[in-house]
Amino acid sequence: MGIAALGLYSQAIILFAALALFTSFIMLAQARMMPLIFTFAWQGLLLAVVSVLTAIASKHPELYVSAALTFTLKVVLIPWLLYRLSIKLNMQYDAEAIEHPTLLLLGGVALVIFSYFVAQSIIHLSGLATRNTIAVSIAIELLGMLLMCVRKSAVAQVIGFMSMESGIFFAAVVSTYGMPLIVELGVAFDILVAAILFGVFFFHLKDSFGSLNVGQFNRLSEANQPMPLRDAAGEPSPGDPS
Amino acid sequence: MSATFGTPLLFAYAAVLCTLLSGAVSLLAVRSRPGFLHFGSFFFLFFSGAASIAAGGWTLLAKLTVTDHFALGLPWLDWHLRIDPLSGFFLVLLGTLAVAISLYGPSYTREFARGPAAQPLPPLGVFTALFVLGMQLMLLADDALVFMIFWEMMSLCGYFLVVYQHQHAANRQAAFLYLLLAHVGALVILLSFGVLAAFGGGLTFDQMRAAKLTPLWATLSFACAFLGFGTKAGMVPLHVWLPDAHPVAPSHISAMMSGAMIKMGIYGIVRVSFDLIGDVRWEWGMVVLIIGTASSLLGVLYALMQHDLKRLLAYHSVENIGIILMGLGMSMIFLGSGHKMLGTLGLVAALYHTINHALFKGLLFLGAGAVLYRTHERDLDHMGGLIHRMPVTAFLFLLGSVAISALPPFNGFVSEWLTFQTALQAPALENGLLRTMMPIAAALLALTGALAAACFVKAFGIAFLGKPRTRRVARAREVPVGMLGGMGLLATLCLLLGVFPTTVIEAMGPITQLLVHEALPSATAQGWLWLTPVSPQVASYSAPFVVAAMVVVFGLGYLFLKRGTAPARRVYAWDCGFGQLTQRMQYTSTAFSQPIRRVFGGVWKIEERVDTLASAGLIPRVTNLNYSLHTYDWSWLKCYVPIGRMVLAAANKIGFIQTGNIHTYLKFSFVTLLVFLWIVS
Amino acid sequence: MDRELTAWALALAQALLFIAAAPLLAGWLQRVKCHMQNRDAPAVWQPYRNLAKLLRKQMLLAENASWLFRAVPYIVFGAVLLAAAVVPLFAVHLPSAAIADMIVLVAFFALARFFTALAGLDIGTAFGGMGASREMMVAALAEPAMLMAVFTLSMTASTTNLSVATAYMLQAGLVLRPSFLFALLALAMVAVAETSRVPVDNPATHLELTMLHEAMILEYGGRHLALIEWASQIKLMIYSVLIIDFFFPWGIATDFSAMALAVGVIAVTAKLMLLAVVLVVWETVLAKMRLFRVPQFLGFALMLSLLAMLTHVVLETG
Amino acid sequence: MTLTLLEVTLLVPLLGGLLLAIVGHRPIAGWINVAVGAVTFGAALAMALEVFEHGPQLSPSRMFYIDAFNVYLVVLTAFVGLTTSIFSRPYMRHEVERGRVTDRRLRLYHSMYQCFLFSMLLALSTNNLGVLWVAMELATLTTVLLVSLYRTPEAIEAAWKYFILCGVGIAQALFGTVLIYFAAESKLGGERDDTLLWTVLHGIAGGGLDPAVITLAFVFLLVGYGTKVGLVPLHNWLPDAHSEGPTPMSAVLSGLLLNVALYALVRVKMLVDASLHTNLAGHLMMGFGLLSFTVAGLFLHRQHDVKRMFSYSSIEHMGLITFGFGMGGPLATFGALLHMTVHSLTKSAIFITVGHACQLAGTQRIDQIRGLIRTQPAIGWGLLLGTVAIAGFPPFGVFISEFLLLMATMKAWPWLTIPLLVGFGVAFAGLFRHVQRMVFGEPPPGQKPVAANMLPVVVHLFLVLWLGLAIPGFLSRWFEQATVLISGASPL
Repeated sequence: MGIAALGLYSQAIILFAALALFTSFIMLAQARMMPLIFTFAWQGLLLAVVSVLTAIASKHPELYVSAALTFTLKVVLIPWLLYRLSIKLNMQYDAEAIEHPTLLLLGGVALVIFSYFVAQSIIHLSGLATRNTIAVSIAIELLGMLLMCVRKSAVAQVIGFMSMESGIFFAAVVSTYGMPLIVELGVAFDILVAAILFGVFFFHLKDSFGSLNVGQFNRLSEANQPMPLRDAAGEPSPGDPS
Repeated sequence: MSATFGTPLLFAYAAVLCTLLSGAVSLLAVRSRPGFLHFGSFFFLFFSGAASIAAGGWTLLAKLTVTDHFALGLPWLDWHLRIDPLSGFFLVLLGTLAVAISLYGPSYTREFARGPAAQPLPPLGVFTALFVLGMQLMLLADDALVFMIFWEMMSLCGYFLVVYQHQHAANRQAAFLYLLLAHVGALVILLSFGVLAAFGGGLTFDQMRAAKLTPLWATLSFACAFLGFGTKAGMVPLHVWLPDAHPVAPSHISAMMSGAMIKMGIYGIVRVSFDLIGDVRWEWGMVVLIIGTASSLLGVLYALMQHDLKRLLAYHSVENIGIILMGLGMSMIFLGSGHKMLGTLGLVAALYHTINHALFKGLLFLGAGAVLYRTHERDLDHMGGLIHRMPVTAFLFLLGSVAISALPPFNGFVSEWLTFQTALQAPALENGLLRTMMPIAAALLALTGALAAACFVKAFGIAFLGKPRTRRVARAREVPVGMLGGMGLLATLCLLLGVFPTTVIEAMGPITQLLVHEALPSATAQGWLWLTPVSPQVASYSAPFVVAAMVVVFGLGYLFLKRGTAPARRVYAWDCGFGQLTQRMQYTSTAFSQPIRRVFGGVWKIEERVDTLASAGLIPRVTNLNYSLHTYDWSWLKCYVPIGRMVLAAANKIGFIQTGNIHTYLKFSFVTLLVFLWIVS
Repeated sequence: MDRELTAWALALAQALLFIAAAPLLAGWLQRVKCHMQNRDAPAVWQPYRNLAKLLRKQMLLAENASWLFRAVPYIVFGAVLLAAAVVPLFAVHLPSAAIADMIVLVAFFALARFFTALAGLDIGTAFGGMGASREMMVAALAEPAMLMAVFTLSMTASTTNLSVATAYMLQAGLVLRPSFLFALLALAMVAVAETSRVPVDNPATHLELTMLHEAMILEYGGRHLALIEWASQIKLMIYSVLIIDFFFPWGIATDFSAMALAVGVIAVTAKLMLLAVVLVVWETVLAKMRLFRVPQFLGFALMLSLLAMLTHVVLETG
Repeated sequence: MTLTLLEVTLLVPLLGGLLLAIVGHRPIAGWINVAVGAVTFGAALAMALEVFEHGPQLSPSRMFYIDAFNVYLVVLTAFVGLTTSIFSRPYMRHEVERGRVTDRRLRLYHSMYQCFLFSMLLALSTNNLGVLWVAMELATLTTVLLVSLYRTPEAIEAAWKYFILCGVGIAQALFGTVLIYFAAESKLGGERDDTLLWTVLHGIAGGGLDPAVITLAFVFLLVGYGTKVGLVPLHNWLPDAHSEGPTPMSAVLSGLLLNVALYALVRVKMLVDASLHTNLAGHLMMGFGLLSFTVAGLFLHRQHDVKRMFSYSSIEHMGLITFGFGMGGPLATFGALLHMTVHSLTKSAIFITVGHACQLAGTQRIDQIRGLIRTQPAIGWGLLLGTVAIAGFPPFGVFISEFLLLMATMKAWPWLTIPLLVGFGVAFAGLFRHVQRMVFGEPPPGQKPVAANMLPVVVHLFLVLWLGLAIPGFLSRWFEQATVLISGASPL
């Protein structure tokens, strides 16, 4: 059914979903630290709004809870945490060079198409008005992962991780009006702890590597390690007078 | 478990129990109390051996087959045990060697109790016991699981025994190679059982016997079994572990390995192909025959090039396994083409040679051990003249050499003679190819025999005859009586099995009855004096006569020539009137094998180096000449090294996965996810 | 029973005759050779004189000779004696043939060689080692060739029992078998090598370069040497009789009547004398070859015997 | 009755964790740790007996569900947790003496150790797939600080990778869970809170959850939990984490965490198989398993660090087990279950010995560890026998399970036995060529024995030996019930 046929709320939901997707793209392209964090907060906000709208539209009060969780975590706590940390580690002005940004964005677009293609097979199942946005949620998740794959800074990786989670959250909201409460709480708790641990690790990393550039963390590489001695291969040669 | 009283199994269990006790006792053999090993452990080992002989002998004589099972193993699969003539035969073989080394061991292992070669003793005793235990229970096994468990246990304990003196790198490498091949071999055997189990619907041997296999799968199963067991038996080209592992193990263990362990490979081949699979095909026989011939010839040729006594003996094990396989191969060919009786003949020849080889190879390794024990020398080129210092050892070793060189009236000759007789029945075959193949195989067997004789002239002649080449050897003493006893037992058996073949073949009747439902009535028809495998007209041999004639000749010689003549005068050797002889003028083992090296050049990879040191001066004279010669095993260089290289190269390449860069890792999982999504959508 | 006894008696007699006649054959050989080479010849029974002399001499032993060294001559003689006992000389169907068949016969020679070689190594002289090593090399090539030739015959006669085989050849009459031709040649060449005659070896020299067999027994003297010499004469005779039995068995006695036996004895004597002449001619026209040409010589013999085998399988069996 | 026991099993480690968070730096802490472990184990055992008598148990709140499949894993987890805590007492003291660990970190270690056990027991015993996910994530969070316990750059790096990779993986798993929820919810609507309950899901799965969604969900869950199982190519975190963390951690990671992750995966597979009628899930797992098996085998050859090497061997065995479960069928499933057990017992024993060996030699580098069997025979033999066991030599239990797996493969996919065979050979060579050099030979001068408690090793190896010779009746019945549960047929 075309979007025109939908109710206003649904249209709004789809609109905000699209915006959230857009923020993912911005994050993908955003090289500087502070704006990245803010964009992440924005995405969280959009998702919270979507949850609220869904709650209103579908009269699912418990969605308010998940909206609230989203808001507190993704809009307030985590961005704040990251903000403080990046100031503490005075990297608020850091900007990393993204190689082939256009290629990256094109890749993102490809991912969106891919996730649409993937979602096709299951979309028919949901009776909800918001079902078209499942593809969007998948896309947000994959884009978050893409972000983690390409960004050097640990902070950026954390943001990518978090935006993956948002994507999943979003999927839960739009496909099934959220998860059972206990699960949502548990997930939220985990994410919170994770965020705190990330914070702790930033310091450790800074201490031991002097920077948060994860590209430099390859002390445990095996790629350019020589093989152990041959004699260990237990290759005696029969014929040798032993 | 069912009541086993009044059955051979009782003895078998007794044997197992004694073995366990022997292992348990040797746990106490700490440095301060070596007696627990020397006496306790070997004491029980003796009874274990005796009990296995009793069990096996009873089964053979009474033609019994007894089964039993314990509620062990898997919930739906008990431990099935069974003793039948075949396993009984091998139990006798194993028990004989066990008895021999239990006589030999107590003195021999003193070397490890103190002195430079001191080692912690408990491992030696424990693993010797477990090694024997593995073989005993493997022979008793009646389902694939038990079989594999104890098969692997045998290999594993063998490993611990080879690596016993682990401070030498040679031991470690040999042991590693041995265990690696044993493990892979065992897995291949497992596959063979897997096929049988898949068709028979169960892991017990009875179910496997009942399995109806298509020719393809039967052949696959046979191929797996042959490869796996062949690795253990040490057939070319899977033999490379053998000449490394046997020399470095303690000598009584080498005797056990060469005498008993590699025979278990033969047992496996016979058990699987004749018993479990059942209808053998002549194509298999052809393969076995070819591989057997290759093993025997290459084995002896490589043995000729060795100057390490134990290594030489190890290569001879390869040769003899080859001869056994030839017998088996011909038997398969005959059975496969419907000549039951001749097939039986081949089988008998093979089994006969199996036990013969166990006896004389055990004897020879014990002899080598005796030399090692007194001189700490394994290199022939450092020995010499030991016949004067260790006359009894020399005599026993000589008997072993005669036996292994297949000379009458000893046992080695009888089995080879039977193999020849089998080959000569080739005209009975319809297939022309086989008809030609067999006699040629026989001719190569003759070549092998002659070369073996040459090799043992070298081994015995260089080691025991002539003049001592080093001071340690010159100071050697005769070994303690216990060791002589162990060797003497085996030597006596070598002679007995050579002189009374008909009795032995009669005793083997039940085995062939069990496997191919056929015995050799004709062989023993003419009484104990005459051995006539097919019929008196076709061929006959009477060992007792030969021995008698020898005795007569000696008697007459004594009566008419020696008696009353003046005692012989001792003088310098004449040596065509050359001057005083030194021990450096003697032929060394390397020199001895030079003509053969030249004739059969190319069989070995030979690196020969002559370094000459010329003195300064107007006319430079050679003051120092150093000759060194290395022979390498082609099958090692051509089969194993490449494989090893390949694996290492692959391992080297694969490193790229672990770049250490987290982005790569993330990309891996990202791509995996996308690919899977793609697959399912 | 009675027949049994006579048979055994005959067997014994034949064996004794064999041993007794061996030096005679050697003497004859020597004599013919001398004639052919225009030397004046010793008496035919010269070998007996030599043996007797050696047997009477006092024994000298190298100082480090072991008990083995002293036992070897008896072992060698015993082995060769056994071999002689089973070869049908003038009569077939003798029970002694059942003691050992062709393969065992070969094995007896191997036994003798084995111990001779050990004796060569015992004193620790360079010559002894050299002789032993070369002898074993030659044997390693000669034995399979011999066995192949023998196998060809035994597969034709489908027996390895010498007496039965001879009887078979006899009643088969004259059959032109290509395999026999090759087998004969092979056997002859092997015989030459095994009895250490020219061109493989020259029993008449004690030269480092040429000695094979002699080098091993250099250190022997007195009765030991006598036994060994005698043994090698018997060996030569055995080979000749083998060739005769297999390829020209005519005249050998098949029953134990005095007439037949007489015929048999005469026939075999004649044939042996003839064969000796052939051998002499061969030895006179050929020259001793280099040691490392010997493998080629024997390789050729092996090839011939293989050829015999193959022709037998391919052309002569169904 | 059972449930109080279950509550005890869950609460004891949790409270113990809190307690140790307070007193964890005192010398007594090690003993407390052991005691907590002991109580947990006792409770788990008692619960197991209950289940053994009365069959599967569902808590009234339907939050927890104990059946034949997870009960023995619960016991195993509690057991290995106990033995490892016994080992960790002298080990950590030695570490403190060497000054590698401060009091604060010791406390962290002790409390996190128990929390980790709690999270795994929770993951095993919960009835709710969502909670299962939460518990898995919790397991990551509790261990990540332990991996970085030594605060060396390598440790930090390893922990970071562990954190990020498992985080990402687990996120995929969450998405998969969401999808399952989606499928189930669209099936039965209404009762939201029950929708993720395993019992409910398994009940309706037969009636066909939507195949498309389930397939999609399985892909995400496979990648997610697969990362934690350490399947190639998602395994990269595993060697780092094992090699850099304290050894008791490596022991429980290898021995338990991987098992639990695999448990989750198998649970999901059961759903998928029930609702999908193709064997897609099985094939994916087989492919994954075989790949991990072979690749890890090759990696064994190129290791310089002993703990790293054994972590690769864990990957290899996990691959084998995954392959077995993927193959399905009673024989393979039984083999896989057995292999889970014996592997975690053996591998933890090995890590325990390796820990002492490293303290003995003062390094983890293989080429600097020599002659253990001379310096401290107990450690040398322990390592050697452990390796022999893990390499699949009888009479140890690993052989039995590998035997069964090979037999099953021979029955179902004869040609796949060849790669398996090659894999076994390569892996054995890779493992043994290193271990032999460490155990045998002349020790370097001045190598001294260390204080070591070999009891855990002895017990573990004895159990493995026992399983190799005869599987006790009750255990075999558990395995059989679990097999029936998973593969729908009995091997008997």
